[in-house]
Amino acid sequence: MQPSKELAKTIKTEVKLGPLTLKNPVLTASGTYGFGEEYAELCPVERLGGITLKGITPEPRLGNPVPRLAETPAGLLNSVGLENPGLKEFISSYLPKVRELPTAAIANISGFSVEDYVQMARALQKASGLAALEVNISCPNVKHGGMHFGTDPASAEQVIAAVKAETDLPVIAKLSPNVTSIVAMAQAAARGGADIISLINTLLGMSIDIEKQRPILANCVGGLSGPAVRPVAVRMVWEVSQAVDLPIIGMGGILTWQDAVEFLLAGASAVSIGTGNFVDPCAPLGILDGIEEYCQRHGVSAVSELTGRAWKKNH
Amino acid sequence: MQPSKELAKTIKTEVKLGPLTLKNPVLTASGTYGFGEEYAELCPVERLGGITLKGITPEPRLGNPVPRLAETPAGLLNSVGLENPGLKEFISSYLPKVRELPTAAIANISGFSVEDYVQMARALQKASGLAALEVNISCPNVKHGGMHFGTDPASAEQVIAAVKAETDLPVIAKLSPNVTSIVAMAQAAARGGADIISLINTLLGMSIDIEKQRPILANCVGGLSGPAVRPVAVRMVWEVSQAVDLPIIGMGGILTWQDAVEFLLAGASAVSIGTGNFVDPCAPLGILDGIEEYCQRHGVSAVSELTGRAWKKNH
Amino acid sequence: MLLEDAIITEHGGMGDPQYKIWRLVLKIEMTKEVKPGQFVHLKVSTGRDPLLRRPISIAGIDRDKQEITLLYRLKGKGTEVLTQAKPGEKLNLLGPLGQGFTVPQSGTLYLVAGGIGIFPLLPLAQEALALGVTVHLFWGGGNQSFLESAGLSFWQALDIAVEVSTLDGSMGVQGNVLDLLRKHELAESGRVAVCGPMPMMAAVSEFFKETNFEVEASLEERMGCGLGACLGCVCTLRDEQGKLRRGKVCKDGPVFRAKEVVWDAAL
Amino acid sequence: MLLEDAIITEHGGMGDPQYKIWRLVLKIEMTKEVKPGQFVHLKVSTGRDPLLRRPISIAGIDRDKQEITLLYRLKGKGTEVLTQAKPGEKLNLLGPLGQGFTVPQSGTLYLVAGGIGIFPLLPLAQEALALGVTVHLFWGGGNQSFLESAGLSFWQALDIAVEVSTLDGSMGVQGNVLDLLRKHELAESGRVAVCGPMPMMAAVSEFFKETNFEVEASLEERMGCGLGACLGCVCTLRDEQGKLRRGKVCKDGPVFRAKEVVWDAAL
Ligand SMILES: Cc1cc2nc3c(=O)[nH]c(=O)nc-3n(C[C@H](O)[C@H](O)[C@H](O)COP(=O)(O)OP(=O)(O)OC[C@H]3O[C@@H](n4cnc5c(N)ncnc54)[C@H](O)[C@@H]3O)c2cc1C
Ligand SMILES: Cc1cc2nc3c(=O)[nH]c(=O)nc-3n(C[C@H](O)[C@H](O)[C@H](O)COP(=O)(O)OP(=O)(O)OC[C@H]3O[C@@H](n4cnc5c(N)ncnc54)[C@H](O)[C@@H]3O)c2cc1C
Ligand SMILES: Cc1cc2nc3c(=O)[nH]c(=O)nc-3n(C[C@H](O)[C@H](O)[C@H](O)COP(=O)(O)O)c2cc1C
Ligand SMILES: Cc1cc2nc3c(=O)[nH]c(=O)nc-3n(C[C@H](O)[C@H](O)[C@H](O)COP(=O)(O)O)c2cc1C
Ligand code: FES
Ligand code: FES
Repeated sequence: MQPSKELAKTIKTEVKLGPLTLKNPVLTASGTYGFGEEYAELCPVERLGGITLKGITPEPRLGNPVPRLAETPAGLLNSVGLENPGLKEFISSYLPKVRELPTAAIANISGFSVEDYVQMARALQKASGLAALEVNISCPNVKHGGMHFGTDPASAEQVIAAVKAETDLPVIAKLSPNVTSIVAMAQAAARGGADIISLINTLLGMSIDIEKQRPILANCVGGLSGPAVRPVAVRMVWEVSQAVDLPIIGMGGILTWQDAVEFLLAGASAVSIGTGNFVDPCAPLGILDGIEEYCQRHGVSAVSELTGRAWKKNH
Repeated sequence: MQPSKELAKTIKTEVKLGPLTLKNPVLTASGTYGFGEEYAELCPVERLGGITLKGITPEPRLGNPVPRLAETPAGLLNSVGLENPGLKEFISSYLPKVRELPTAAIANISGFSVEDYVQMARALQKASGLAALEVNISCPNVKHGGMHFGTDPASAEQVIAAVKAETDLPVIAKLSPNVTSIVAMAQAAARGGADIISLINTLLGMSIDIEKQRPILANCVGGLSGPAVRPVAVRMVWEVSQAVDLPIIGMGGILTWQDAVEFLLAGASAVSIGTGNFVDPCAPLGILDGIEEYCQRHGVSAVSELTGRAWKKNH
Repeated sequence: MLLEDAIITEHGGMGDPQYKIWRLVLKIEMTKEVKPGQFVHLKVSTGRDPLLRRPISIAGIDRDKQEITLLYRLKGKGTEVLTQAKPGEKLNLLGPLGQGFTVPQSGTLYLVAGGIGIFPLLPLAQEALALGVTVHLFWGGGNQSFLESAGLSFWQALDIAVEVSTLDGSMGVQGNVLDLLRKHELAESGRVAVCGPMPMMAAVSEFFKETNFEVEASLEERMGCGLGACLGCVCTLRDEQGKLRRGKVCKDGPVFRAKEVVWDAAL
Repeated sequence: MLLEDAIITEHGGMGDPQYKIWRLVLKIEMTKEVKPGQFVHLKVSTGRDPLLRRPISIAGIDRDKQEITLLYRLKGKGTEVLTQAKPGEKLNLLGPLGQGFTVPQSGTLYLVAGGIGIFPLLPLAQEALALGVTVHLFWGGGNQSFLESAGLSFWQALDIAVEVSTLDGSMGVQGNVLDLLRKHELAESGRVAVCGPMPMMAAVSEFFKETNFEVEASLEERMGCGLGACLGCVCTLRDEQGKLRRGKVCKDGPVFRAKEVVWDAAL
């Protein structure tokens, strides 16, 4: 294997996801990377294709009580419950620093009504210094929360269309895997005007403390992420990429470059690393290097050529 | 901890699941335990609460091509594709031996039309020497297969009702987790007249061979089982047990007695071990001993008292 | 803060095996930076199960040898895997993390420990002593054998007052560490560093409420990132105006001003 | 068949490290039962990742010492974890599993191996030799260094004819094992035991089709249970009437009559 620095010259890492151009396909996932500063000392931000920021809501939220985390076999349950400073504070205290990040910053918005989403979309524009807006219609943690938008195609279409009408930013629809048909949800998002699909959010799960005889999470149920869910995520990327003509950001259990390549071959144009950062804070760098070396080895000159190779007939 | 032999005298292990009485709550899962003979040398059949037999269909099936298995982080993808000898051969060659099994034998039936299920239900009765009939409406492996029954409540109700009308055996509805609302599916099964609910079947997943750039499984997608899916399974048992007034057989990722207790506390009346047998062929025995010791330690005199303890208010 | 593969120089059980306490000495690069009360986030396995890192307090700092000591109790799967690591092998470590204790420059420092809450306190005692602070340890445990297994001799070797309580009365005052504190004639003012189970820390905080002591408590919570990014590890704080906010145990803590902490976790 | 915790008596790399071949000797109880061509199903980790057992052929049987030898190539995650097991430690093992080769009582036995397909053949050679059978090995590998690393000396120590081919011509005939067979003047009749990659076994089966040799092939397939219960490991067989059926590699095999095997996996 060649040293990665040399490769960087030869492999084209830039990827275009509709209106969103990223310098490379390796992003970090919302809720796992704060507002972009926490990992900077360990993982140079400028090497990342982009950072998806912690999800925000119109009003500040304290989120759920602890315990918020429970480890499961090769997985992690979380019920953070959308703790965030709220839209106003995000704009005044965080956005100035976010604008300075030397990579694409993607805001992630969650709401409890169409109006919530509209309010945030209106406030977040290209002029805000963001690269895109990810619409989380799938957060499974909040009672009476985003879940409804994420499991009903008509609602999903409605909320995406409403957001799209308000912002000039590329709109990413982030889908929940807790549905009978992920393709139906992706098609709804496409009808709503989404520019990009991202998936998967977490699978609804739970874990019980058998000595205390109650759920480990204070919120009882939480969202499952990490390597355990990867086969489900890859399957959904595979299905959606063949059914819907929108670029996909694939995520769910990526720890290594091999995992990332799996998503690209399944049909993703970029990948996002979430829980993997907790295991290895430098994971995104190793993944980017690994993808480039893989391209080199397979005689591929641009990372974008990998997208969907596992199902595309001619390559 | 006390030696298990002594405990067996003091803890009541018998569980009643509606019309089905099991000597203890530890079953083996369909498709992982053949027709009950394969493990006998390692795991004495008479110690098991019951054996769920490999799924059968009206006609013999060769199943899917290989590879049929792919290991994933803490999980296993399979696409056996319902290979089985067919109803006739099952009755003539296997049932005579099944009748002799010193434990409850549960047949598992899969079909591609309501008529398929009816045909099998008609042929399998109490007089066949079976203890119950598990209706697999959820096998995700077969194209145009059971999936439809397993994801649409009305179809599920219809097929369960049709089976119930034909057999005098207790009817177990085995649910697929690949749905937006597992509660809606369980309610449909209840309306159809199911005596017992079993869940979960496998989660639809896939894994890609990045060097060959194609899915590992010949069938592309497969069903995910093993510890990776346990949090999803426990969550579904938790939800269904609180919403539907039917006994539940819980399964999905059980390897140890701790895992099994988690399912009981979540609301299951019995548990089934599938993939866990591959890891430890004696797993069911250790699980039964562990459950008994747990009861002892927690001052519980009957295993049945554990059911739903994680959500029931007064215990 | 660094991510590094630390080499294990010593590793083994400590004291009576029934208490399952282990001592792990690591050769690392970042000893200079380490402050008392900080912790490291350890990768205990190379596989994906257990998946997450495990937070362990820094229980000893040797800047000359570039070594840190960790003391831990075997609890579940993660610490069990950790016990199998052998001297000479490497462990991937993220740290030092978090804000440590305030090291007083003079006056009196009370260290109040419950059980294995003793572990992060030794480096604080050593730094304070070096500055001429009067250090006083109050430590409650189950019995004498536990206290000895959890490193009592390290403390007895220091030039400080060591008072202990045991639930069974086998050593020191019979009772818990609160009983011990109540028996003690308090100094006029000073600092308190407390570490132990949440209810114990809440009680100690309450105990010093009306005094001139400034209490700092080292909290524990399940952690994901260890860096303040995932919001998995929060505690609840109440500022002087009574407004609630979350603190990140990994980044804003693990040490917090005790009077700000809302001890009731139901929020 | 037994489930037992076998004690590792020897374990280490064999030959040139680039071929990543390891030799593992285990003290077990069930040596009496073992037949040439059978395999064991090994639990390589105590955690849940990797989850499944790994099937490895029995490459040596020492009934006096109650030991079996396994030879394996480091391939992926499972075999990588396995390399870390140390002598003195225990490995949980299920076996011996499957139906082995037919051991001829007289006449000629050809052993045909491709690459590491050599591993399960040694016990068969030894048993056949002990019965007075004429044994002849045909073994194809990449080059001399590979053959030496994969245990050529074990074979040279036997009283049998050993013929090899190498792709680079560094030893024996240049080419693959088929080229080697073609150069050989066949005996009138006898038995053939073949193990190697599927296409190679298909070609060998084809090669002997019109002869009086009865060919047995040892197949490989991904396994779940190892006991015939999960139907994960099937191969496709065609009986004399042309009817297709599945065979379980773990239970009905891994050794099958080559002429029954449908080598095209697309069914
Ligand atoms: C800042 C900090 C410092 C700590 N310092 C020490 C120390 O010096 N010595 C010591 O013995 N222990 C210490 N702990 C506790 C230690 O992290 C846990 O005992 C350990 O994580 C248990 O892991 P396990 O896999 O053995 O247990 P399991 O119960 O199997 O762990 C399951 C999950 O819960 C988490 N978890 C379980 N208990 C705790 C806990 N008490 N605190 C945080 N997470 C927990 C684990 O990290 C893991 O993610 C500290 C915790 C924190 C937060
Ligand atoms: C009956 C039988 C006997 C065998 N004997 C030997 C032997 O003596 N020496 C030896 O080096 N290898 C042998 N193999 C192959 C050996 O089982 C695989 O190389 C090993 O399982 C790879 O595991 P891994 O985790 O390192 O690789 P990975 O590729 O990471 O494994 C992923 C999964 O695929 C399975 N798998 C991958 N390759 C194979 C394969 N070739 N056959 C079956 N399953 C596979 C693994 O078991 C695992 O479930 C035998 C296989 C069978 C079926
Ligand atoms: C602690 C935590 C917090 C998360 N918060 C959010 C969030 O605020 N908004 C969102 O869209 N997804 C959130 N997610 C989901 C992740 O962005 C990602 O979709 C999911 O974790 C799967 O990827 P992974 O397996 O790489 O973590 C969160 C995940 C974790 C683990
Ligand atoms: C190899 C394999 C074959 C299976 N075949 C069937 C089947 O025929 N019918 C059925 O209802 N479920 C089948 N299942 C699903 C299991 O019965 C069980 O629901 C699932 O595997 C989850 O449990 P586990 O994680 O303990 O394996 C199969 C599972 C596996 C792994
Ligand atoms: S552990 Fe992630 S914020 Fe503290
Ligand atoms: S591995 Fe299960 S049938 Fe062969």
